Amino acid sequence: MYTDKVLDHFTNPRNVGEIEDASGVGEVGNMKCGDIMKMYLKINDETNVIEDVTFKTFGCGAAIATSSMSTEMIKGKSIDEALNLTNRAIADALDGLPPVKMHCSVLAEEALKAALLDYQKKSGKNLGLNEDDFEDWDEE
Amino acid sequence: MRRVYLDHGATTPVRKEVIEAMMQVHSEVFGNPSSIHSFGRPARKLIEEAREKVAQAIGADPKEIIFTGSGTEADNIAIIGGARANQKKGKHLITTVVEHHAVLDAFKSLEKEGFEVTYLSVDGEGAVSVEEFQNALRDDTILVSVMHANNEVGTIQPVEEIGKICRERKILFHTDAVQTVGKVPVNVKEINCDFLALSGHKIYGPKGIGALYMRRGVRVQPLYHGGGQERKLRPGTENVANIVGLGVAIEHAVAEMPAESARLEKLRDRLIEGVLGSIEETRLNGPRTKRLPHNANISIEYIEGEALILSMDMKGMAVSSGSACTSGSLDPSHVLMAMGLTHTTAHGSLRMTLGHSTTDEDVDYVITELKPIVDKLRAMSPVWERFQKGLPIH
Amino acid sequence: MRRVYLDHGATTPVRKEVIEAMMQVHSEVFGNPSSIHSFGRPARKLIEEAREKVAQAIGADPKEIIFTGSGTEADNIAIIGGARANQKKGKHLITTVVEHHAVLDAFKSLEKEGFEVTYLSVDGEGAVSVEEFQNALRDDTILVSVMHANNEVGTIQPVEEIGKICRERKILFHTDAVQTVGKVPVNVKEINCDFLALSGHKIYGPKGIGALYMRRGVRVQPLYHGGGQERKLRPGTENVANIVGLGVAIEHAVAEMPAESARLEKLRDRLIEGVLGSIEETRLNGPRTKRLPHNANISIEYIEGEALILSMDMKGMAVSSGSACTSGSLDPSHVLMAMGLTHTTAHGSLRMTLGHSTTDEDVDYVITELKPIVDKLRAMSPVWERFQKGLPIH
Ligand SMILES: Cc1ncc(COP(=O)(O)O)c(C=O)c1O
Ligand SMILES: Cc1ncc(COP(=O)(O)O)c(C=O)c1O
Ligand code: FES
Ligand code: FES
Repeated sequence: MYTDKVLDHFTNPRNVGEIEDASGVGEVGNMKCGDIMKMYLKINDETNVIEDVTFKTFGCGAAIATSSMSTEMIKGKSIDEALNLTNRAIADALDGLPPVKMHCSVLAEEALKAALLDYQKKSGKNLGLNEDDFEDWDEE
Repeated sequence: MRRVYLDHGATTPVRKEVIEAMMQVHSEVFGNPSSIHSFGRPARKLIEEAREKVAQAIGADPKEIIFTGSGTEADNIAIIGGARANQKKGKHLITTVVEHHAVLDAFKSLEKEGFEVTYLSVDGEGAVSVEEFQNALRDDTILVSVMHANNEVGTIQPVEEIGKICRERKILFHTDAVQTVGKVPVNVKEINCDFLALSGHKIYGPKGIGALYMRRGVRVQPLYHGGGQERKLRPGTENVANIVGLGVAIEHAVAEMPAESARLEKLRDRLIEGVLGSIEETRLNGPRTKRLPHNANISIEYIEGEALILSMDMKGMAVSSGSACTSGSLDPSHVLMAMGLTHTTAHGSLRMTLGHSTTDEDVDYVITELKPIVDKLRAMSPVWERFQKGLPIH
Repeated sequence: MRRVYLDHGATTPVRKEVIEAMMQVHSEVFGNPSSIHSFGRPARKLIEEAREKVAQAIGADPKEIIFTGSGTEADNIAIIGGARANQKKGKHLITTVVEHHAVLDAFKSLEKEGFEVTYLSVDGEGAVSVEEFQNALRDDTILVSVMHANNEVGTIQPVEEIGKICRERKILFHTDAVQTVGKVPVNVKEINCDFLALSGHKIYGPKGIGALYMRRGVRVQPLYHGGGQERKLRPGTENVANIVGLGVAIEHAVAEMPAESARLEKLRDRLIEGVLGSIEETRLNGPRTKRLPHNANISIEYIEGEALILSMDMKGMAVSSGSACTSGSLDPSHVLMAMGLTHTTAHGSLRMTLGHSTTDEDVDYVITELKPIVDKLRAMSPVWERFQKGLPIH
């Protein structure tokens, strides 16, 4: 069902944890669908480069693997590059996901965007992200 | 790596005696049971012998046994066939919220045909109440279906009492005994049922074979049409080998039940105590005693079931979960939700079902290996983080 | 005593490769294909591999194959499920009078639900006419079912032409190919069908497994409800071993078809000529050439089929007949009657269907042994007496 890459990222997830003084934190998902993803970003205000990224995930194997893969894909990249990351690209980087598991990869994309939105708020920069596009788990 | 199979509730290995019997059929008795020549007659004889074994195992008459392609088919023929055949008497049906999908979905389809269905609720341990059942009865109730024991949490239902009340009021009573045959005594006379469904692959028999007990005199409307096989209720050339396999399997399952169920009960209790004792924020789902002897269902808070299954699998342990993620649907187990568990708790449920192969060493292995897995998953769980920080979770 | 099995149309022995593959599944891959752990995943993989083999054999895509419990089930899902799902477009259906009961009885049940069915007649050789079919078409025709070849007399029907017309008019077309797979080329694209049914036990595979081809985009209403297996159309834990067995069987059947069908055709022709040449008052039923390569159906006038089968059986020959007495009903074969045979002639019909095991010696044996049996039965037949005395018979 899962590819070797999915299983690898599931078994040895990269960048698990929290960042104390994160520039942006995003949390998406809800308990109803059983997936919650939280992403921490450390962004260089000068260069707009994502210098560090960590995640925490409550979810299935695909949710954990896509979280892990997405952190690898954006670490060291610019905000613009991160904004262009799609769930399909994450799934492709894992050599694909079963169709019923594609929605788990959506969460990774959304957690990242939510963290960037948080950064937008905190930094005052306009990244073109819109508050209404997100449903915060806390407010549910 | 040690391999520990703790998913006997999902399916069981096929026992040696069954494989041998089936092999012999495949290679020696290939005739069509409907053929009257000397290639066909032995096949017919094998079917009738297996029918006797199944009947004997559940206290029925061989004429009351119909072989089907699965437990699901047996459930469907009883419920849909029984309801349609009796709809002139009324359109009200009763079942429970914790039935297997083979039963629930059959009722759902009957609702679309204009039947009205009452779904009985369950208490925190998954048991239905006879009182609620009695209050649900109406003058136009024609069929009731309550499972003998639940496949997820192992709760044994008061089917004898419900059956007795149905019999008195001449209401058809079906029970899904797929999980109980070979685990606890199953007798159609004591249960007072009109229908009873069972399946081969849960009792060390082959997949793709089930049986329906249908009490003498009871009529149902067939769902499939064709040849006259199995009293026209399950037309199509008979799966002789699997029928023979079911016969051998059920004979053994019932014979070994007293000793084996006692053995499994002990192992199960040790497993439950070991897990609950070594991992914090865990709870047993279902009753402590009135449950299937081989079933342990434990919620491990703040982690998700599929991730748990996969992690355990990597350490050689095969288990299942009531998490949505294992089933391809989005909602967690309807059984755990009906018992009042929160989404989080239901998602982190772990079902371990013991069987023939289960040893003391297996139980020790699980108790030892489970904790580090849970620790690792919790370490990356944002929900666990919230719990530890004392933040609201739901 | 020599044993000569000439009833391959009823069922075939399970080939060695199939038995071995199934044994391996039973003893090594016992997991539930729905389980995500390492016991379940190999079972799922085996199912998907078998699906590819079946698809390949009939020119379909694996996604278009649904495993069922029998050919009968495949026919029922296509016909009943297809008609119910499309009844908003119309309530008129077309089939033929010579279909197998798995098809005919499905249509009979749809008539009770308010569908209207046109049953196409056949000519003296059992063939339907494309012209009659075209005349039967109506604006509210939603589904047509015409068998690829007949199981009793081996007549091959003009399914390609019928399928083409259906496709043009966007009418669902089902064909029952249970008797043709492995005997003549079967390709869903050439047949232009939306559904096609096949069965394992006619092609040296196991009993209790069939498959339904369902063209991409076609929808049916499920007849059974439960788990999500086989696209929710055939719920219930999959019969993994039999599915694997069907895959192996169909792969071999199609590969060996050109050589084997040519071989059987020669043997069959010798058998037909031998019997017709040695016994007076006999006739071939069905066409001389456009028939299944392994099928010989001969009427032996003035004797009754069951008596003939039993007598041949005592000499080791397993055959079947269109006599009422073999089917438990009082009417002789509906196929032979539809072809215009009289009751007497239909009763005395003998179907011999050749297969793998059939040798030249088998054919010689039948030719030699049949005549004395017929002589003996005729000697005690009052109808034969009337015939010989030139008295009226019917
Ligand atoms: C033409 C035809 N259709 C359908 C069937 C039914 O197949 P099964 O026995 O697998 O149900 C048969 C065989 O009996 C057949 O010959
Ligand atoms: C309680 C219950 N009913 C019905 C079934 C369905 O049986 P089968 O898989 O033979 O269709 C199962 C097993 O999955 C079950 O546990
Ligand atoms: S997190 Fe639930 S399906 Fe992936
Ligand atoms: S003579 Fe006995 S059934 Fe026909």
